[in-house]
Amino acid sequence: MSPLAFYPLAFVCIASAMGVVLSRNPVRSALSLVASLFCLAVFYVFLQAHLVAALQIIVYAGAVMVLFLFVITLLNLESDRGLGEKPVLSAIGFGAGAIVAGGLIAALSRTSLGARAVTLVPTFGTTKVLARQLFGDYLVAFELTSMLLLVAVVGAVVLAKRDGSYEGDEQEAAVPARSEEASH
Amino acid sequence: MRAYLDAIAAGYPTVSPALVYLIGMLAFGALVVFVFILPVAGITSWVERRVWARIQSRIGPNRVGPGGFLQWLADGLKNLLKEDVIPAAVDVPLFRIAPYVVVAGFVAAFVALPFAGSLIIADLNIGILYISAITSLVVIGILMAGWSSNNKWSMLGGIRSATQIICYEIPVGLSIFPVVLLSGTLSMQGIISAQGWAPTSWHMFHSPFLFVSFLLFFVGALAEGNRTPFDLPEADSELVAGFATEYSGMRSLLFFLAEWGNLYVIGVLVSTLFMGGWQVPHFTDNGVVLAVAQFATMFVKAYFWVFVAMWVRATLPRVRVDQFMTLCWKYMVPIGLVNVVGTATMMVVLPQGSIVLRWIMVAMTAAILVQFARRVFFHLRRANYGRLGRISEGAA
Amino acid sequence: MTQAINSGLPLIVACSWALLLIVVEMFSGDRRFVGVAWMGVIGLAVTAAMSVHYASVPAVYGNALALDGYAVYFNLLACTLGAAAMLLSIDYLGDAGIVRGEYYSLMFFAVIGVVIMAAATDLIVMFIGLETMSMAVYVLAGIRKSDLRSNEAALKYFLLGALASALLLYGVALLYTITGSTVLADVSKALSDTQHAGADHLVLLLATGLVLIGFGFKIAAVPFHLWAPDVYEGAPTTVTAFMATAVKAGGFAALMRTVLVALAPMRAELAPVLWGAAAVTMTLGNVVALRQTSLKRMLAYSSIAHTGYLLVGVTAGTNEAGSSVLFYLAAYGAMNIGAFGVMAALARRGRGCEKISDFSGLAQTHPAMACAMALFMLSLTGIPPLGGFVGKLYVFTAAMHAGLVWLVVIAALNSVVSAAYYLGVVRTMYFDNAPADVLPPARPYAAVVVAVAAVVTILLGVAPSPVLGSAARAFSKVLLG
Amino acid sequence: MSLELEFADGRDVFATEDMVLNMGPQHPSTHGVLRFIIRADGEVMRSAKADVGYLHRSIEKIAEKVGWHGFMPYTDRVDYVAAMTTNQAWAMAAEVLGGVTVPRRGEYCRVIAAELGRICSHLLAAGAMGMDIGAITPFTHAVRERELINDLLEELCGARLTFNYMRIGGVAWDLPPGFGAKVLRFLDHFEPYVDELDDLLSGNKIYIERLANVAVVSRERAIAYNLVGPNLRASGVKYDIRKHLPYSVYPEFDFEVPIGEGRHGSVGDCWDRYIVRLHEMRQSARILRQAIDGLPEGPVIAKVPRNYKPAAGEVHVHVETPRGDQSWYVVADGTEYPYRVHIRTGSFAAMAMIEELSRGLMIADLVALIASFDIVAPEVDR
Repeated sequence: MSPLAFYPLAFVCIASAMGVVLSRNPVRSALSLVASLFCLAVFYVFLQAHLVAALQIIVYAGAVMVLFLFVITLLNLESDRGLGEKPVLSAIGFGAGAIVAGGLIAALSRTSLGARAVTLVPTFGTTKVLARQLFGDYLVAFELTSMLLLVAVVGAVVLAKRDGSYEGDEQEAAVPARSEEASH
Repeated sequence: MRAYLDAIAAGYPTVSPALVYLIGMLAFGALVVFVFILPVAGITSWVERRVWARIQSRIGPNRVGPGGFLQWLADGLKNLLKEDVIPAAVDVPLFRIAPYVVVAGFVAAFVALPFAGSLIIADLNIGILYISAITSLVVIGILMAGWSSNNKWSMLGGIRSATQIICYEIPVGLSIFPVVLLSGTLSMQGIISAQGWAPTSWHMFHSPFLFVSFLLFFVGALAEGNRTPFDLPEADSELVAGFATEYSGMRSLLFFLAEWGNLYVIGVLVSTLFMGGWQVPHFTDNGVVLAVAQFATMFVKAYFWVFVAMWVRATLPRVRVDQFMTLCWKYMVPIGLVNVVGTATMMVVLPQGSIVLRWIMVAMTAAILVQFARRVFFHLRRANYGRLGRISEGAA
Repeated sequence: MTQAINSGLPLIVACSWALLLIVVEMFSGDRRFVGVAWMGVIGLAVTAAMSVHYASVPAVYGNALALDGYAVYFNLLACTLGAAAMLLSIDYLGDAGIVRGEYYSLMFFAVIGVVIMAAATDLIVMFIGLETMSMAVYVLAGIRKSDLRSNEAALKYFLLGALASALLLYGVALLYTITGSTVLADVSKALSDTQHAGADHLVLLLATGLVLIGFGFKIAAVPFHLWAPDVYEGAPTTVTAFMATAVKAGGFAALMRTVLVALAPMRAELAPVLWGAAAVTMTLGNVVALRQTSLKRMLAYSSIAHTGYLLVGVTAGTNEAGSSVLFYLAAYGAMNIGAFGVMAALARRGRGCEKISDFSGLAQTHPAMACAMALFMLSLTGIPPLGGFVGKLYVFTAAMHAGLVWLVVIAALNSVVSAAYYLGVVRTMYFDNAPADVLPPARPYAAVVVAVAAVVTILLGVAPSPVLGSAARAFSKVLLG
Repeated sequence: MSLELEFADGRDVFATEDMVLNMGPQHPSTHGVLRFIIRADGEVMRSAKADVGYLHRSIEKIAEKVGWHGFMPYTDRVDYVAAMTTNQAWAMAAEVLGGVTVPRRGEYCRVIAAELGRICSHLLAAGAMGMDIGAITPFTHAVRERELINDLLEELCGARLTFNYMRIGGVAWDLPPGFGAKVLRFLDHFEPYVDELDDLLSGNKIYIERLANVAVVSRERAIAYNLVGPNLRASGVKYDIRKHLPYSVYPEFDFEVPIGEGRHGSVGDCWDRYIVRLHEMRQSARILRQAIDGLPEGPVIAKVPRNYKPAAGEVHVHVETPRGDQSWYVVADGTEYPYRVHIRTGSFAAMAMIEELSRGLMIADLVALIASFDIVAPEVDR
């Protein structure tokens, strides 16, 4: 991969990642994250993992982040309202983050990982090879992940769905204007 | 495309082939954008207005150029020259960027769209997946526009639109699966090559599952393109102009450009996936003639679906948000899943497909179309427009 | 191939059963969901029976799962505890204002998560099991939506749990960069085959630390215990019972496999960390528990203390210690589910029955319940001849054999301290006067569960050998495999 | 460590906040200058409060200054979608006070004009209904037919919208020669067109889904809220001023009063309100045919003094406009100016009901609801 493409892209990627953390406006944070994820997808393309790149965009930039944006815009969060604003806490947070990040950078930059040779088979990153991995070596993890997602969906429904059958939910008791048939 | 560039590079050995590729690709890309995408989007807007006018017993734009054909240029110029109003309380950077993101998402889709057998900017091995991925940029742009406008109607429009696109991505994806299963590839050219020029060899008529897939895809594509009956984001009677409410001048134009251009993308996708794309009988060995014929075939097929989308828009009311979700999750997604499983089963039971089944499918489709046409003509006769003229004369 | 499918069969059946449970719940006309609860219990029984039947040693499905003795032991434990919690819930739920049939399917999923964690021989699968369990428990903790404390519990548990999962996953990723594998055995092999020095070693330490932190959150080890009291208090009592027993067992199952198998070559570096964690955890848990007036909070801190005792066994890391930890988990499960069961049996709407003072004079009004509660408290303290005593005895003995003398001394001192608050409950029940508004009679299902838990607690004390033997067999193969 | 569950100002962290939306005064679907203050939870409305008054022009007050004859053009502006019936109401009120009898041919001319106006108004209502639901074509088709009626009415009185056709004591001009034949020819064309509209629009699956069972007004609520006209009849109450408080020559005609039957949902839903208007167009066509067939000869206007001074007194007249019972309360004090005029209109009653109906509807339903009530903003505010 040409350094001419790599460095600008890396710069954009890191800058937008910084934007996620530093922006005071949650929508801008989320959009920075989208940009960052998009840059990652481009890196995958350079690494010959086209399918992963496409999935990265479809799943993260296309679906997950859109849902993030939904929630943020619907909640209409103005710049971090109410919560936080305790300088001690944010200082501790930044300190801890800096220590971990510093340690990792220090450690990873001097490891022997870079010296390892990587050989790419010609079929690397193709749909077929990826499918064989997913449905072969990682079958259990793959199938169980679908189970995990199902649990998450059931949980989300349980938490989000209103059940008007116990008190404290007066809104539901109000006469619905639409008839029963239509509302089901 | 690569072949042409290779030839050029071979002709001038002193120039580095990489440079030839770069310049060639950029030039071709620019050519596609300015000579194809912009006019197609513009002309589509004119066609749409004329088609509507006919359906609504009006005349439509008829002043600029022959039959009003140049109306799109006039409108485009007018919009470019108009003031680009940026309201006071908007989030200025996002507000400015949003239309570009939307247009970028839609133009980028053209990279993998086949125009003819040899005309494609890049025949990616993940072609169809790439298109569905890159068009998700449009969602981000729309959400940006909706939110940054600082207008609740815009925001509702943006949210509706994004909901719509990400929800319908699922049935659309599911309806692409059977085609991919049949073709064994994600590449656009590969999918076309797996079909032939004759309707009986189109994926659409492979089996009932594929036909249903085709219907799902078209409906889902309409929804993703924010077209009636799924034009909730721009529902003018509810949300004013949706996410584009605060936009004016050129930026507003860009949204419409993307919308009309998107129609063509939908058309190309439908004809690529289900209708044999640019496939023509091999009637000549002249590559250029063949390419032109293929291009024309693709264009006509794609434009047919563009026309159908216009027709639908002029005919149907708009669904409500909850009905829209019901349609997606309770009907289209399960049907899509059944289709995938059904096609896979078919492929195991009949690995080569069945030519009899294909003929039956074609015949049934033809029968349905004929019956439909008969009904249309029946109503046209009954509408009895003969008297209309006389009353007008009498009143004048 | 057949063997591969067979050994995965319990998990497949359990997952299908959980799906079935969701569907059945949807059509259940009964708002108490008794049928659903029973179906869940039967499903757990089937899962347990199948895992015993199909137990086999080798790892299956690309080295991702192994239905070895260790997994079977934890399967049985988790299924039993899950079934007990479900039976406790039958009467409790409606009264607590929880009318969600998904409750049972979520609990079932949580048990499946524990089962996966116990059987996983691959860090990715283990992580997925952990998440499956956690995801279900997050929701269960907050299922009482009208209750602000329940909401707080769920939110807090979710936020901290998500952070812990992220740290764990990061640790796993770093381990992968160093060792090139996520399969436990391969990781172990890679670590022992190559000497990692300098920066590589630092990365390895970071990775191990992150993994430990991730598991530390799940088992509520100090200093990652902060969520436990609030969540135990806020969650519905039956869910707390489940969390205190089955979830903790799952956490230990994963922790022990990871630490003792994958990270075995790093024993020297890990031992002091675990030593410190064990000592601090039990001391802090016991000291803070002394000051609690809420029984739920008290039991929460007591559970932190017990985590400390269990960590003593993990620190020792020998075969003997491992099997005694397994035994301890069983005993701890029985007595804790019993203690929470008593609370759930007596709780009525409007009267939380969560404060220690609520139990004043229980011996006069509910002699049987008071007796059972006293039994569990004594067992938790570690009074012979109950299950808790035997568990502690074996763990401490094993630790002594491994040379952890000072740790055992700390643990013993802690046990003495703990007597103060456990016996305080007994005193309140037997020597204080009953308040004017007497607690209502115990609920039938819960009473049965409490009775069984009491019997098991006694049995584990007087005749520990069958369980201990199976624990020893279960554990021996882990270290070999 | 305890997480704070409240913000500093005491709000619950978990509480969701309703979104307040301002629909109007400038909004494409508010049928004039209306404003609704919507509290919405996402797409679902908690309430939609109508804020009226943007089109208030003091028409009732103007009446006290311009005199009996002079007020006629202003009545056009009360409901500019169906000005003929408003004309008629004012003329009737003045005639009752002054004891003027309208010649029979004059009454027939009034009925012909009023019924043409009714068709006009209902066409617009049906078309706008489709438009608000998102079907753009029915509107242009309806407007095309409406144009033909406008041609006819233009021929009758020279105006296409604000007619100023009626006078105290009759109508301004007799029917032009051949007018009856033209109306019949129009009806021959128009009646099949109504069938076509019925075919194309009212049976459309999406259209039904959008309207059936939406904003159901029960018989009791309709009466309690004093709904009138098609809105009332859609709830199953057979009440039409032309039948039940007959005025003019309506008793001489044979026509039916369509009521809502709940064909696709419950009685009194939006679809019923739409279909009642469609049926009423057919009935109006029926009345028109009879009126033209039975058109008597004679003068079209009674002798009424230029300086009209009815005796002191008060009167309350009811007229069935396309939006229902429009009742005019007029007090005369014996001078050449009315002492007090008050108009009670159908749109106003419907407007009052929207707040109750909107609870639990979606924003898109509100648009359908406004359209189905056929609210005409100037009629609300006058």
